[in-house]
Amino acid sequence: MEGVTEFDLAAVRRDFPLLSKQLHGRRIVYLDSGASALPPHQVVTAMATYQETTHANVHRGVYGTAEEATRLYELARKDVGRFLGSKSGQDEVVFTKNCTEAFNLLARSWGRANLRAGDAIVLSEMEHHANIVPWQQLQEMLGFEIRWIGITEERTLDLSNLDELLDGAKLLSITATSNVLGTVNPITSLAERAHAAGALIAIDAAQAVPHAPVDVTALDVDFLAFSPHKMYGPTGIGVLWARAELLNAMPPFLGGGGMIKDVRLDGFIPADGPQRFEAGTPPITEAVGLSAAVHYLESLGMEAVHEHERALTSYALSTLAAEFGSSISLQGPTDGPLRAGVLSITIDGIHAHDVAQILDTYGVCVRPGHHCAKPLMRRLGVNATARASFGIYNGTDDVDVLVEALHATIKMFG
Amino acid sequence: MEGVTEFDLAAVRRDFPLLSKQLHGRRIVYLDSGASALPPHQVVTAMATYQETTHANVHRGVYGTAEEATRLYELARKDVGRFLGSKSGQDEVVFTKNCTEAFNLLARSWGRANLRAGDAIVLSEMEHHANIVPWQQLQEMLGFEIRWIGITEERTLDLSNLDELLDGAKLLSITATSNVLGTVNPITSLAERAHAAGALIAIDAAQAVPHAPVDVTALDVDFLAFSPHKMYGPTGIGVLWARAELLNAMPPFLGGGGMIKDVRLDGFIPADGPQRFEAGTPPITEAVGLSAAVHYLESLGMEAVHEHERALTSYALSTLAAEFGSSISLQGPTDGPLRAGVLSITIDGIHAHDVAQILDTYGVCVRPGHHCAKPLMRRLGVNATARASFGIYNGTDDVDVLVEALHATIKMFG
Amino acid sequence: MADLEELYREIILDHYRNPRNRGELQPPAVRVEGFNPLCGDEIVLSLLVEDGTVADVKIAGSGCSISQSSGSLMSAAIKGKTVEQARGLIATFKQMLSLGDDDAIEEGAEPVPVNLRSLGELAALQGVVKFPVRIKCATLSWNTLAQGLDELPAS
Amino acid sequence: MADLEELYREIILDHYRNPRNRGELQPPAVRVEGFNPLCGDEIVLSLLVEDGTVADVKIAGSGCSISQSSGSLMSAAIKGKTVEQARGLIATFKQMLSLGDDDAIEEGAEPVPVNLRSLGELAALQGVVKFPVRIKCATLSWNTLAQGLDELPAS
Ligand SMILES: Cc1ncc(COP(=O)(O)O)c(C=O)c1O
Ligand SMILES: Cc1ncc(COP(=O)(O)O)c(C=O)c1O
Repeated sequence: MEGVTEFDLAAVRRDFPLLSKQLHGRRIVYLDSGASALPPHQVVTAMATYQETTHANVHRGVYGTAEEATRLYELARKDVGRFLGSKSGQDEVVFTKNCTEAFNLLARSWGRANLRAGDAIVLSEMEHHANIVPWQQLQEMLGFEIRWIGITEERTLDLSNLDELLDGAKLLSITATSNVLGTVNPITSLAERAHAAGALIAIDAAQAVPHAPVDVTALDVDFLAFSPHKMYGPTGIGVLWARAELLNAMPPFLGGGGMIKDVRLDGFIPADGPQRFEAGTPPITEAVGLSAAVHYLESLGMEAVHEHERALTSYALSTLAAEFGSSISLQGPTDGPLRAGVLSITIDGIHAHDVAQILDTYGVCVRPGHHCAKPLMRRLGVNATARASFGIYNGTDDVDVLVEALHATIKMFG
Repeated sequence: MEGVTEFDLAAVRRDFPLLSKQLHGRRIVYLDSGASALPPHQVVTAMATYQETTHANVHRGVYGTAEEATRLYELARKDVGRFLGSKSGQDEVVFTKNCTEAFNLLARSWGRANLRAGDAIVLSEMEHHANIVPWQQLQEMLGFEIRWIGITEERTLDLSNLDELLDGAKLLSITATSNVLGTVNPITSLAERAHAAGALIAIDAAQAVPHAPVDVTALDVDFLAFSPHKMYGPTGIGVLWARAELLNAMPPFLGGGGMIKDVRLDGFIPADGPQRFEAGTPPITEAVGLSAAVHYLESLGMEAVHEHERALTSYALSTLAAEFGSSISLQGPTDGPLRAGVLSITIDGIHAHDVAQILDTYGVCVRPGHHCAKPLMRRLGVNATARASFGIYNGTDDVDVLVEALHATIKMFG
Repeated sequence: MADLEELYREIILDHYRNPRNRGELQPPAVRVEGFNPLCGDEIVLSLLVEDGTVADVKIAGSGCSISQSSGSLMSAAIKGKTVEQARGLIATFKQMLSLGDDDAIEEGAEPVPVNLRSLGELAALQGVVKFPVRIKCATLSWNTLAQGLDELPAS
Repeated sequence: MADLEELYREIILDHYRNPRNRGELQPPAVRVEGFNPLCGDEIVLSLLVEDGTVADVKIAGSGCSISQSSGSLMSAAIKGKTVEQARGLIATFKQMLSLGDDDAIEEGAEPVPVNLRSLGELAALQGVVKFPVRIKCATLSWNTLAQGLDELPAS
């Protein structure tokens, strides 16, 4: 990735070792970045190098490699903070195990401390299970109300009754970009309306952060969660960003070493700052990999990434429409600036599972299923879609192979 | 690591890239495996290769690499199960983010479901915070009693009142090997006595699994937790093993994708088996690394590992005694088969932090502090120790450098 | 790809497009739901057993060609059979699909010979073995049947 | 190692072995506890301020040579100083130790010139800069002092 000024697809692809592999004798067409993105060699190498030259546990050692490991781990917090436009990553970035744990932390720490029977929070019907189940589990314990923003026929949020839903609510927790529909939600205005109603706003940025600039200060949100493995980083690590004032007031979540100031037989005193939420040995190697992913994306420029994927999405939407007309359906809004690169395909009479299976033989990797969004699937009236989702390494040639493979699928089952 | 039949220290060392690095111009003497072990190149390479040739999200994709990723992830469960002597790893091994999360899971799933005000559990005063704080947090919610097994002057468990402590208790949760004292606890007999009293037994095997054969069937324990990063595997993953009947009866812990059968707006149905406890994208790359660590240790043979470290520990204990007499103290039992390779050093008038700092300049990596065992430190009457802990790559030459560096420390502060 | 053609044999596609014994039965038939959480496939099995024999069976639900054709093939295979025969079929069918199982391979176990002829048309599902993720699709209706047989009122 | 000798200067070892102003004061002195959770170091600061001046100060607690000598050096430095001067000293001391900070380096900020002479003996702690993990040891007593000054009863 040297010397890329504009978005140079060929150069980007060379950074991803897996793309030079074959699948069933064909070029691999990876269209499953929405589930997990491939890591570039920069990330793989950063992790391997850390493991081979530096590894030590963090936060307590005074010897050379332990100091360096601690420095790298804390630097990752700053890198993520900067990437998100946070003013002080070191005070606001908590490393979890994945995006899902970030929502569990939010629910069981902030939620437990702030929600009572009679209170309400607002979610949307297009949420991923990660932003549903933790609230349902908490609801079972505390008995507050969960209100749902519906979905229009255009597959966008139905905001017609938002004032009503927000009335008296304490939190709006909502996805920035739908992992099924590709709908990009209007976070700035949602944040404004939530705050005006006296509610906080948390956003699920798992499908947003890898694809477009996200700035927590500009968006004026209170909490944000995402998954490094969806932004070309490693598995085994997740991120919760929270405004420092809020984070400082939150009680601990998981208990153990590292999150305490003191432990006695009769109780403990929790630590301050992000550490309060990081019990036990943290994902150190993974934080190093995440830093590398942040640097990688910064070197490409998130504006350039966004433009590239926007153009590709437009190409895909128009090509699929032209090639298949109404014989395949896409669950999502029509093309436009608020349409992300997620194509949820359904074909009458052919189950998504079968579609994906046949696509595989063409080297095309898509994901069939409910995409951890069962309430949304019920709302859409489908039990599964075959989802193709774009990453920085995808190009129009990938869409062309997808089209070829879809034709073959329809022919086989026709 | 080809062709090692007996324990071949030189060959083992060649597997650890970090050991060929220098620290302050000296050979690195890594004596901090108790905090985190170094990963051999086999582990690093397995992870990098997985990332570069296979990576995909698990459990839902049908395309080639997703199938392979799923297979490798589930294989890791079996590898760990086999390593622990479990009859069905695929039903009994849950991947968490670290050993600490494993105890949180145990407390908030099994504990929440089974403990009430009036109940009691038994811990020991030599526990790591990971096996204390989660129970204290749960105690705050539920109000049961925590009873403590004390510590003798010989730095072993004081079992004189065990019957009393176990009387009516529901769980004995105890460390197999102390991370501060090096005390190896008599788990088989503790399990027998716990069961006889009608209690279950959970063991913290973080400091046991990397150093000696551990067989859950032979030990007849009910739960076991450990940390892969302490057994030459990666960070970002932990293990809870639980007997299948117990695991199947436990309610979910974290909520999100992957741990459900169904989600509706008004509630969810949890999945069966280990998956119920694995919300969100699991540590896939890390599971691959863990498999490699298991294979690596299996190729050495855990009996051989144990013998090597036992001999080294004996050498260290007798050498330190001969060199320093009473001018340094070791917090732990005297030498013998129940003495693990953990040396907690205190020197009158020199703080552990300073000891560790000076040792660093000799390339010697030890850890100063309370080692996440503050109740134990209070019991010992010290506020910190400088802990040297052994791994498979340590030899008597490492002990000799330690001795040299300790002499220099005493001279400097003398 | 040869494997793919093995998976999607004509007979499977036929049972997918034209499922046999489609529908639900009223009580006293036993009704059992099977569910594959990974892909959302559902099977609703209605089972009427009289005098130890499967007098009638109906299949509802929705899912992929493998899960649905497997249900259809199963319904045709068990109708008129005794409960014991149905249980035998479950075992044989599962054996056919578990030959490629990691467990068996790892432990160097000898593959158990399956009498494919005894499976009749069901043998068409053998191609699934090459697609480990799809084995759950193929076995869904069979696990549901096993559950249904367990839930039969004691006669 | 030159760095190590910079860290453990003679004056630091002297203050560690022979801490000045050791002990605790009775009320009306303000008593504040400082705690470094990473290493368990503790500082107990007793502060008696009269007419805006630090009339007396005592230090108790336990910890490493850096945290304890820093406390001792601090006590000697602030005794007799005004509250304002003490605050100034906190700022200058922290500035001395933050020159090597990642933040400053990363953002290419110009190092703020610190008047080391104004620190007197305290300048001996400058060697800590090369040991980032130990900076928390050196600043423990100063953070405790800052807290103590904040907690002074309004006069
Ligand atoms: C005995 C013991 N238990 C639990 C832990 C916690 O392990 P982790 O930090 O990986 O969660 C450790 C390691 O620090 C330990 O030594
Ligand atoms: C919108 C959205 N939120 C949350 C998640 C959960 O992320 P993870 O599985 O990494 O916890 C995902 C990914 O599946 C997602 O697409």
